[in-house]
Amino acid sequence: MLFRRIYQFLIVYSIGLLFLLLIKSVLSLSDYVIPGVGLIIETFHNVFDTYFFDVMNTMSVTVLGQCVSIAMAFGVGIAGRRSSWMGSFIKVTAYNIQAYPIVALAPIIFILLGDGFLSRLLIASMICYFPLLLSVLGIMATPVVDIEHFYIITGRMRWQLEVKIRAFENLSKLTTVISGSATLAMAGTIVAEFIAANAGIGYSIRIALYQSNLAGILIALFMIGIVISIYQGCLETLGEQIKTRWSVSKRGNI
Amino acid sequence: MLFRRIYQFLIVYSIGLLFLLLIKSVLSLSDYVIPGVGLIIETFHNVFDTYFFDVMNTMSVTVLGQCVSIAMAFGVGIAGRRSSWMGSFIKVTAYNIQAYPIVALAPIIFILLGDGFLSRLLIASMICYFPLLLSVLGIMATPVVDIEHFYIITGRMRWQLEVKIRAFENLSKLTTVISGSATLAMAGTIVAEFIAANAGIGYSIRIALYQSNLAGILIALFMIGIVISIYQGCLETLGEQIKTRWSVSKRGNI
Amino acid sequence: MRLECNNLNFTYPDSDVPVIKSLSFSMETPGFNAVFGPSGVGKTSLARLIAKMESNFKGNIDTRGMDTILYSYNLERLPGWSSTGNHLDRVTPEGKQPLKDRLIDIFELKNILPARFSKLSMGQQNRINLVRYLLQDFSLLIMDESLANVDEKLRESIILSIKNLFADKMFLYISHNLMEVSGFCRDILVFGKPSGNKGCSIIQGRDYKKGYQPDKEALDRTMLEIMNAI
Amino acid sequence: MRLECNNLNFTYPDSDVPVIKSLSFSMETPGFNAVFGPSGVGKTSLARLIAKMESNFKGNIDTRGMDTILYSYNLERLPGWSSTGNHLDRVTPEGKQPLKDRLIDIFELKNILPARFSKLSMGQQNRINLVRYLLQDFSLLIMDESLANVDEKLRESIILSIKNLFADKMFLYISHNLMEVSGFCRDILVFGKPSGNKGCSIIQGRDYKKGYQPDKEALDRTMLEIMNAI
Amino acid sequence: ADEIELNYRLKWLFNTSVAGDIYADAKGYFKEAGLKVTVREGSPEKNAINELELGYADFGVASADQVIRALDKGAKIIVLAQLFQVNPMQWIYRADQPEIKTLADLKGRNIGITFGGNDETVMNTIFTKAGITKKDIKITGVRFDFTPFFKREVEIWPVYRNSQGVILKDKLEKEGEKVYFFNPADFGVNFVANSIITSEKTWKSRSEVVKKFMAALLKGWEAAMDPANEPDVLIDVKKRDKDPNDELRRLQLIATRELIKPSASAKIGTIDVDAWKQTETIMLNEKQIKQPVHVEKFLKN
Ligand SMILES: Nc1ncnc2c1ncn2[C@@H]1O[C@H](COP(=O)(O)OP(=O)(O)OP(=O)(O)O)[C@@H](O)[C@H]1O
Ligand SMILES: Nc1ncnc2c1ncn2[C@@H]1O[C@H](COP(=O)(O)OP(=O)(O)OP(=O)(O)O)[C@@H](O)[C@H]1O
Ligand SMILES: [Mg+2]
Ligand SMILES: [Mg+2]
Repeated sequence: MLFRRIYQFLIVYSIGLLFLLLIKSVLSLSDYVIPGVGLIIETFHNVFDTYFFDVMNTMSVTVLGQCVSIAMAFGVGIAGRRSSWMGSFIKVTAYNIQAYPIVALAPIIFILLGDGFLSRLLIASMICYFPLLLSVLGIMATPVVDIEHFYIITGRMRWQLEVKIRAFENLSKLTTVISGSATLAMAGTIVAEFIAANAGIGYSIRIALYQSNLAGILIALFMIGIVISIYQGCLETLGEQIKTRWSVSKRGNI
Repeated sequence: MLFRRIYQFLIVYSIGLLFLLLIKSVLSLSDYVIPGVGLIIETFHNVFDTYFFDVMNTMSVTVLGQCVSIAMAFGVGIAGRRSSWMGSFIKVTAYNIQAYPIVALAPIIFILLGDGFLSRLLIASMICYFPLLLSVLGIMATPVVDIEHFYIITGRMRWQLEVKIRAFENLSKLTTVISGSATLAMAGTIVAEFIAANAGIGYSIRIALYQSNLAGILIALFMIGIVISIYQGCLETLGEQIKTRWSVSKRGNI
Repeated sequence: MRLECNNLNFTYPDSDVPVIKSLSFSMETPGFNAVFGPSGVGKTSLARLIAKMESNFKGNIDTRGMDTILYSYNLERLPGWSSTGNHLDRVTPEGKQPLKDRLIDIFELKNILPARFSKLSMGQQNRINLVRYLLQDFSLLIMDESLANVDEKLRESIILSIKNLFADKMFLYISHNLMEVSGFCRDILVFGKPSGNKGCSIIQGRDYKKGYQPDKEALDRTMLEIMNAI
Repeated sequence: MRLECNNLNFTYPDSDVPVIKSLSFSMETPGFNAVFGPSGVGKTSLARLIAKMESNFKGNIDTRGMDTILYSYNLERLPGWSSTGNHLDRVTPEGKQPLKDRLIDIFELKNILPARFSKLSMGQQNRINLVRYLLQDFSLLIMDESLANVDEKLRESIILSIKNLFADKMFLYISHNLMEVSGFCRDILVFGKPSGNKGCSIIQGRDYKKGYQPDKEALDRTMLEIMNAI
Repeated sequence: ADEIELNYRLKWLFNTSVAGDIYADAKGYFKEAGLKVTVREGSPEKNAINELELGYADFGVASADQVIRALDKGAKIIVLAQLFQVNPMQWIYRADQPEIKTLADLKGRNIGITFGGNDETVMNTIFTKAGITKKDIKITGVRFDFTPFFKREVEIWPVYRNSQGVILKDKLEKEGEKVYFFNPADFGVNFVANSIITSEKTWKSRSEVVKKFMAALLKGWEAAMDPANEPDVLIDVKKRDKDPNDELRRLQLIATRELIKPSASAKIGTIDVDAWKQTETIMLNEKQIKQPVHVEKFLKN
């Protein structure tokens, strides 16, 4: 599973790179538009160490950011699952904040929180949480009548139980979304670093862009891809384990 | 429904604004850091016309971008729903591209597509499609055994039918995600404009940001919020209608 | 105390064919009573009305004196995150442990308590579901085909035990098994075919108790009476 | 042509109790045959094995000469996006329209064809589901409680019509209704209680055809024989 | 002894154009003055003026247009020194294009402008000055990557002379292309760039600290701009800057020196009051501020 992810990533990356190089040679673009193989390899040697630590740094924020966003998504999703006034109010709030591009909100965030670790984490989680929220909302708002009936009619239904039932019935959807959202957490962290400019691979990308160093960017993308593949592979394995542990009800399978 | 969305947005926005003004007065900050009411109103008069057309411009790309991303999400989601090698390869590709922050991909996109309308549309759809993809993947990968059994055992199952069954059974989840993703399409378009800098509200935000014109940003956020509320209200109404038209099976409801 | 309906009319919101038309009947409580009739005649609909799960009906349903009305049906499922035994424990009210053990015995569920719900056979699923309802406090329990997938012998012993253990409660048993209904139930509400114009009537069943002597002739008479009412 | 199992053994992957233990039997085909036994004894499991829906069993199942084996059960649902009538049309093979109309008649489904599946009563759902299976080409159709929620009278007329219309096909009828199984089926595979050590046996049912004369004594004898085998 | 803790917010990322700031820190000039200064990078989203007001920073770097805009909106800030004597905001173009000898040579060209950036302000001023209208030229919006310039879609592209300018020049030279730079100051448009600022409050109530800080900082800049220290400076910059290319950094340092200390006699940090006044006038003309702010009142060298 994990290895498959990695070599599949390598294939994807190679195809992308070959495509770029093809364009370069077809349009006979110079090295400063699209770097040649030599330049890429040279850059790789130069920046590998730095970028490696940058990506690791980013990764640590990513993991944390994802945890925060899972918590946020479930918090908002659970609070907003009802079609009551309050539920829809919470949804409107969550949706509207999301419609605001982070670049517009960033100045306000920096005013409120300064530019330390906290801002970076907040931006990362904000980018990552919304897709999670959408799924969680969809799942939490759909009753599982056959299971819930007993608890409702006997007056035993609590919101925790409702959430648990709906989450469990949609466990495979949830694990798909959660492990998939790792990539978003990564992208979010990178954007945060890009804006907040003090550490991580996003910061390095910003510098590379500023220096018009496309080779550097390609290598950064490579490192990001490798690391995210590993992380996601791990998450998926974890997800599988949780599913077997909790022994997903194969409904309808009689 | 629609009106509720709008006035709920107004409440949210007012709360946010009051909060900022509170900070301003408590820390006695100048208009440069946080604009006062007077400056905001003045700016509003000055920029309303421009921003209004900008938002409309953005909106048109948003709608198109959302359509593209729905198509992309379903395409990839359907192609990647199987746990086969190809399915997982498609997923890896989709996930990895997503892990790349758009700021890093943008140069490559611009090289390939130039910086016109197409790039803007592509970036908007790329930001919007991923959350959709996650949900679609989750839904498409979960069999509905009780319904599918007949078609499988009689050899009538085609992928179109499978997709239709799973989509229909999860219609309310899908409409939640699709109408929710409107905000992402909007955010995506704005980011694209922010980067590609030639039109739309994202472009105006960028200028306001360069000039430290927080009042301008706040007004842009206001316009974005209003427009997105209306758009989303419409989508939700549409979603409800589709649901009643298709007469969602309330399973378990006997 | 009685269950009474007066001139009840009900049509599903998105339909224009009335499901229940000017239905009036009354049943004494307590007792093991039944609702019987052809498929699609409105038994489930009536049950849901009595359990207050549907509104928008016309006429009146009198359930005075019955605090808790429970409705159970045969498609219900238990959550999958732990064993059925665990779930049973969690919903057993304080002090009903002995009753629980009794019921597990009667329903022959001992062996399946460690299993997850989704791994059970259909009859096992039906039985474990019914047991958790019986453990609750209720005045009236509606069993909508709750034992549909259980074999006849076990079903008989379950019904007799329920009647014995819960003599002060009211039950509404919905089943398609004519002999069972005729034999074990007291008041049987029989729905006539919608096409015919027989309407509804209450017919007295044999109301067998534990250790009963089957009286074949009387039973046949009741069965005939019911068939004629349809 | 026959359906034959030899020394069949089956255990679910995540369980350690075998569900089917050295089961051997054979049934002539065509015919309306049955599988009978207490709840949880393994009827559904056997059916799924025969229909090739489970693998990993030991022993051998011989279904030579039977191209198409269909398995239907009573929890199946039709998709919700159009009426049941529409769905039925879509799965009716070329040239079977007359059969479809016949079956709709027999199953008393005319009125519900315009309705969505989710709006039907349980018995209606069961019937519409079974009809679509009967419209397919098959050599063996397994009906796992497929008529569980249908009233007895209608069930009887359905079974008799099926036997009449599909005389050259094989059926495996799984039901908990002893009298029905004894009366209408030919070869009855009876599962003994897992606790006892009766094993499995094939018992001859009365195999009533349309217009049959109920022979009460013979039927009682068959029923007794089956009860003893359990 | 207790060191006084201070935060110093730069305008942009660590690179050679902040060599003096880095050097003052690295060589311990702040420490010698009894200060413990944390030097922080900046970006468009994080600006020093906000941070001064919010108390996140004690000193900062801001460009003149930022300062004037903030004064217009009632911010209370003081300019302590002007780092760039020549604005590094210039335009690059290829040498195979006609050289820009007079402003009229701009006509008919495709010029890159960052909408909302101060290059737009400067270029507009140039247009006004030369009587060029929008019809005479083609303007293209610039974003952060240089592809349109590389692909010759845009001829004249805005860059920071001492950082991007050096990089682009190097890249193009590797492909055998020569470049020129168009510097508005050569045509009489003096628009001030980065300056050291602090809040009025700090300036008034902690004048000792301000003095110490400025002395240490300018000492750092003087030392960093001394060609004799070049190898040493490059080593310290490299520690903060991530670019592995040492040669580029050296070229950047040379370019920076020419902007910070155009002649050997020039004193680093000198405030060119006339240039500030011109900057204010330009902004007033461009309607970037509503009324005169009299920026000269806030220049305290
Ligand atoms: N997926 C599964 N995994 C493990 N055990 C299972 C699974 N499905 C069924 N079983 C067990 O196998 C046994 C036989 O189940 P099966 O469904 O075949 O019974 P059945 O004869 O059809 O019963 P019923 O009449 O109640 O439907 C039961 O004890 C059941 O708990
Ligand atoms: N949600 C619904 N909306 C519209 N019509 C419905 C709905 N549910 C049931 N019906 C219709 O109402 C009638 C009565 O249904 P009901 O489920 O009460 O029958 P029943 O007597 O329980 O039948 P069965 O024995 O088959 O379960 C049926 O004709 C059915 O099609
Ligand atoms: Mg019913
Ligand atoms: Mg079964």
